[in-house]
Amino acid sequence: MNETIDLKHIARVEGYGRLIVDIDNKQLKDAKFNVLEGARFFEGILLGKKYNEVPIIISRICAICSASHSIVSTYAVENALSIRPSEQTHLLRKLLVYGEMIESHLLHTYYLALPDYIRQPSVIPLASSHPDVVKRAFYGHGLGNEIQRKIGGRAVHPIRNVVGGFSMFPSLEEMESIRKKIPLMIEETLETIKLFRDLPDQPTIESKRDYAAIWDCNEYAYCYAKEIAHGYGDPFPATEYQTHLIEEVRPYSHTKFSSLNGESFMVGALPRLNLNHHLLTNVGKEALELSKLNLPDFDTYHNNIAQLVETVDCAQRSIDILDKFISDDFEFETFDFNPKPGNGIAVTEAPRGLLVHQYTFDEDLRCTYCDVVTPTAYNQHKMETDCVDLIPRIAHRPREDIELFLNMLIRAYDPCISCSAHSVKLDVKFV
Amino acid sequence: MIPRFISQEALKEWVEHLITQFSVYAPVQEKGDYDFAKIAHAEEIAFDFDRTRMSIKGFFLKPEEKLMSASASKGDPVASSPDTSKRIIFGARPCDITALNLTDNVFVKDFYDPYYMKRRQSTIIIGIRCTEKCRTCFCGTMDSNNPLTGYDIMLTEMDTGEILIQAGSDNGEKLFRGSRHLTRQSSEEDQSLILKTFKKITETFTPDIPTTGLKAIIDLGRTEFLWKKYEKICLSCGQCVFVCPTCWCFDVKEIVGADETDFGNLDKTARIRRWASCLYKDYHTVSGGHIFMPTVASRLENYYKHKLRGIPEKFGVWGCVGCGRCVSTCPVGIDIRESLKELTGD
Amino acid sequence: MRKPRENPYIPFDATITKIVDLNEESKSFHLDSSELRKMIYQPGQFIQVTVYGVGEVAIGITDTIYDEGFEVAIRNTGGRVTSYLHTMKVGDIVGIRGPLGKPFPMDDFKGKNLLFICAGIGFWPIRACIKHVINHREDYGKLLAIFGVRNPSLFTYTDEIESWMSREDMKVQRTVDSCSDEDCWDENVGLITSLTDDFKPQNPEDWIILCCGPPVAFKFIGESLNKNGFNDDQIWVSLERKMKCGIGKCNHCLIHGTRYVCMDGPVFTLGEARDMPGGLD
Amino acid sequence: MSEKPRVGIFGMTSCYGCQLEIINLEENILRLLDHVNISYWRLALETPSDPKNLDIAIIEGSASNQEEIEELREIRQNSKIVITIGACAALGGVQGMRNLMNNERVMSAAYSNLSGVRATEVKAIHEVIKVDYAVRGCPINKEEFAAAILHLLAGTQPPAWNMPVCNECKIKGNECFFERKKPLPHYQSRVCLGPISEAGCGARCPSNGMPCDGCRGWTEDAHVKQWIKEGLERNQTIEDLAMLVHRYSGGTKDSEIAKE
Repeated sequence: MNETIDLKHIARVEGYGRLIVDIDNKQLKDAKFNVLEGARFFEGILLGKKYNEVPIIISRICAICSASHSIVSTYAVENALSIRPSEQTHLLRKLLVYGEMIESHLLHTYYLALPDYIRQPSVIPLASSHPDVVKRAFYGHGLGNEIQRKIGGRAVHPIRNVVGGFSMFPSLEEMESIRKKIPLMIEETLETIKLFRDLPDQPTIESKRDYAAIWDCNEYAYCYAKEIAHGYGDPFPATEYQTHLIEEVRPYSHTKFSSLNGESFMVGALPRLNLNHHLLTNVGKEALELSKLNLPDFDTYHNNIAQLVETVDCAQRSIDILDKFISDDFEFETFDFNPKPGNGIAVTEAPRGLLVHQYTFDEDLRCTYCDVVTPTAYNQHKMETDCVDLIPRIAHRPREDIELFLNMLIRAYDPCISCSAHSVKLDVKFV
Repeated sequence: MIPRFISQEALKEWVEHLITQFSVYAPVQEKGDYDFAKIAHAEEIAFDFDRTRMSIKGFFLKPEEKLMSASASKGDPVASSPDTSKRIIFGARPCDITALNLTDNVFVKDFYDPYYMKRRQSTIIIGIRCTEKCRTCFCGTMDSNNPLTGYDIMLTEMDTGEILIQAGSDNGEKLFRGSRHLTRQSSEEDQSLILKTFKKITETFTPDIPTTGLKAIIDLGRTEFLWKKYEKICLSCGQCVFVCPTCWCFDVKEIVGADETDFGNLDKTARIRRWASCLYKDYHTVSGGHIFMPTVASRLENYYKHKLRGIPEKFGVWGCVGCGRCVSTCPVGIDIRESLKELTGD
Repeated sequence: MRKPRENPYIPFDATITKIVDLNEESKSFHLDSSELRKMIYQPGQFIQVTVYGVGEVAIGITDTIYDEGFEVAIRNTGGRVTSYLHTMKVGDIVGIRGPLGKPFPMDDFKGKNLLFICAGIGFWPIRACIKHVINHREDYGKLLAIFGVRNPSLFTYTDEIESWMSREDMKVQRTVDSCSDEDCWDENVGLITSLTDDFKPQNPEDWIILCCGPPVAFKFIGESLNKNGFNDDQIWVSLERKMKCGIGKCNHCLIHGTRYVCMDGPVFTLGEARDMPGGLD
Repeated sequence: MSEKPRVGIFGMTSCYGCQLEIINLEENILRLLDHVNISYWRLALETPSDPKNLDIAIIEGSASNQEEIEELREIRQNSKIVITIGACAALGGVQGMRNLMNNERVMSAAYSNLSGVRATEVKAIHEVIKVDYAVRGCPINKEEFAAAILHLLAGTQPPAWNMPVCNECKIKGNECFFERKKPLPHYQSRVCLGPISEAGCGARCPSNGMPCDGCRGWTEDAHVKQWIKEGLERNQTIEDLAMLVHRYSGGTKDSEIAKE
């Protein structure tokens, strides 16, 4: 019996994606993940643009990781133009990224993933069946947004983060008001970790493949590092991303496949946790313990709970930075710089994984080359190989279950398809 | 009250004392310019300020405020009540006070604007007289550097560095009652000092732009050349209107369901008033699409004539106080001083 | 308790008691409330009608139905307020501010002959004047009313106009700009000026002309009347402008920096209107 | 009480930021849900139920391939009111800039092999189907969006102030980025689009220390040519200024200035 499962619109992911799985007699024949989002050609649009326009335009690649795009592009531009931002700028950018991580992780876990786990079509019915959970969702998600708003100027597409530093700074009162709200959020997220941990009858998968994340030996790097680490080998310098994370074209698909050492690999919260868990804050370690994750973990579905652990960790890190700002003298710095032409690469972690930006600027400080590789583009190959690992485990189940588990699998990556659509080769075969 | 003197240090002490009783707003240095802000300590005041970026009109005619709320189905409108806690504006410049006297007239005459007047009545104005011309100002020409009313206290720095205190109202006098020990009574010897300082001020602010015959020139209507000239460069951004202390244009809108405490209740409506500018096309567009002043030239003419012809006719004072804020804020460099010269053919 | 007169921005409520279709784009609304009945109103003044949550619009009062409240006629211009008003029903609540503006000085016209010129919906504010004059018929001399619209279907209050036509003490002329074959028109066809051109009474100085309509029409009507010996100070017009506050504060209706339509008008003599540059735009 | 209006939320080519801003309403979404039934929302609902017979369709993003154009036509047929959210839908968005650039060069910079890419010119939604109301901004202001929906539900058009950003900027008392010949630090050295851009955002960028970006498009009576003249006096090239005034509006017909 030949069966094609076609998840035409994968709902509750950001963007427009599609998964086609061919099953022949309970054996997987083929699995393809397609990006159907319209192409936007950001690399081309940026050509000829002045360096200070680049972060503003490029953050429009994706709303949910706009802070990451904005920050990594400012770092890449600064690297290219030999600009050194101040220590305080680094801290503010970290704080902005923590806000984004909290917001994005909670959006994904509560609004997009959780309904699957309690077998509901969306978060809306949860408002009456699980009012306490929905209240936690609003509080935590809103707080993540508030951090982004007070540090970056707005929740989507931050304004204040610019090449060289920040165009405006939060006031002491603003920092104090966020600081006060975080502890409750941590407490509530720990509750949610327990909720996810204890949910019955959930799919599992064992997919022993490589994973990668940015690497800083001194801290759990969420925002900008100089190296990239992976599960089976030594870290390599970020500037060599193109030689290690190889993108190849396969004859049967238009989609580009990213490989590490010839294999598919994963980026995102779970890989970060696998690589960095010993660098978690104490509260983060507590959350990890509570989650009962056994690291290194290869179950893609556990990416959800890994995100919650990271949320707690980011919240604690936000507290640390805010406390420092509140007790020490926060400086309202003015800055200017003297840009020089050149090439620059920067890597960071978006909530859903490794994100790379590279730019070259000419004498006139206009962009002549631009390369952006997004986490979902890296993950795409693994989404397909995961199907290979998953189908044998669930092939005996009814079709609805198979569909649900496949949907949950793709969603577990927290894929951000509008992100990847700017650069991924489109599979334009429509059925 | 007989004028008294206060030293610079004692003034600060007195301000500290005022802060304990009132909300005190004073010019502070912010974002590269001076602006009024609520202060917690006297040392926050930028005493070297010339003029603030925005005038003090925003304290009375709020940039945006809710006038009333009502039910969509039942009506029953309820006026919102402005905050009337006592406050002090410390450091209003004479031009702003002159402008305030004019807007006081507007918002009381014929119909009484309770929002404006309640705020006005709960505010004590402490003026600081200018002793030298600032940036783009031409208040001497517009006769606005010596208001006789509109303030509760006026401070004037003497050549000696001491500050002369004049009360302009009973409230102003009361304000000093508890702090007399900080001041000293002026004596007869001070008379010459005061005279000397004021003479110097008068000389500094002599009219330097001709205004003779301006009203007649406007009535004759030979002004079109100027509007045509400005039409080519004006962006109609309206910045001159918002910084102007004597522009009180506003727009009014009705909104639904936006109540902060009861979001989404479609029965709750509110009436919002917001600063607007007569230089915008939309300001003169009626439903059906007719535009009463379709060209920038006609709108500029309306703007200038209101200040130089309409207001003088109605209130007997110039509609411009010569603060020069519009000159420094205009992105394309339209300069009302040049306009006056061109109009009078000087 | 709320005291409406204290705060000029706050309307008082009135109920829509009756809605009449005047023509395809216009309806008349009868409004009533206890506060409205206390309102003392003179022909030529206007009120601000608030639809709560939608907006406010300045409307000339079409009639005082002395013991039942007020009547206003409203054309659906497609704007926020007028189009919403046209969907409202009997029993709905609106807000009223007013009366605002200066009226026609009807007392000064006593003993004079009156000519009413109503162009298009300019009839509605004049209607209150005509009814006032009919109610005080002995105070005034001869009466002539001229009505002009674009095509015959746009006449409003036709029964009323026809009842005036049958009166002995009043003369009525009607004209349409054009008419198609379907709705043929046996009265005058042509612009209003085609009637005013022929209006050549023996003693023009005994006449007062009250005119309402689109401001552009005033120029042509004025010219036509000037030729026949009327001077600008005999001709009274009612001007229209964008209005928000209605009480001389917001500056929307300021005509070239000098006159407020809401406070100094809306009624002006044609001479005054001409003196204001752009007054007749 | 009659049945609640049926609402569909659709995403075309965009960053999904405007839909995200709807989610960012947090608790207030529940207040909106008191008034409407969401029948289609791919971002937040399981496989869509039925995008037919909609009372209100909310569309984010621009049309940039044939499939989207067809989907849009279908949405229009199935909806009573169509409102668009965001700069992409109203003006084409940042991706619309490629309409004004050398298209082949732009596309080949992003894709080495163009054979599989099917992309038409970027179009704002109103260039494809009739749009009843547009909530502007990149991204939208969530409060403004909520107000727009509430007004539509109350049966009236949302209020628009129709003023340039300078209005809101001066109301907030910000420093002007457009003052004549004022030297700005490097990172701010862009000509502010405030005087010609539609207000409603609360002068978001100038209040956060950056010049206006013009994401809400031009005002009705924008004096763009005068603005460009002023821009030239601020050491900008005509090409840069042309791209700047069309940063978000490349997807509309009135992108002539750039071509001139």
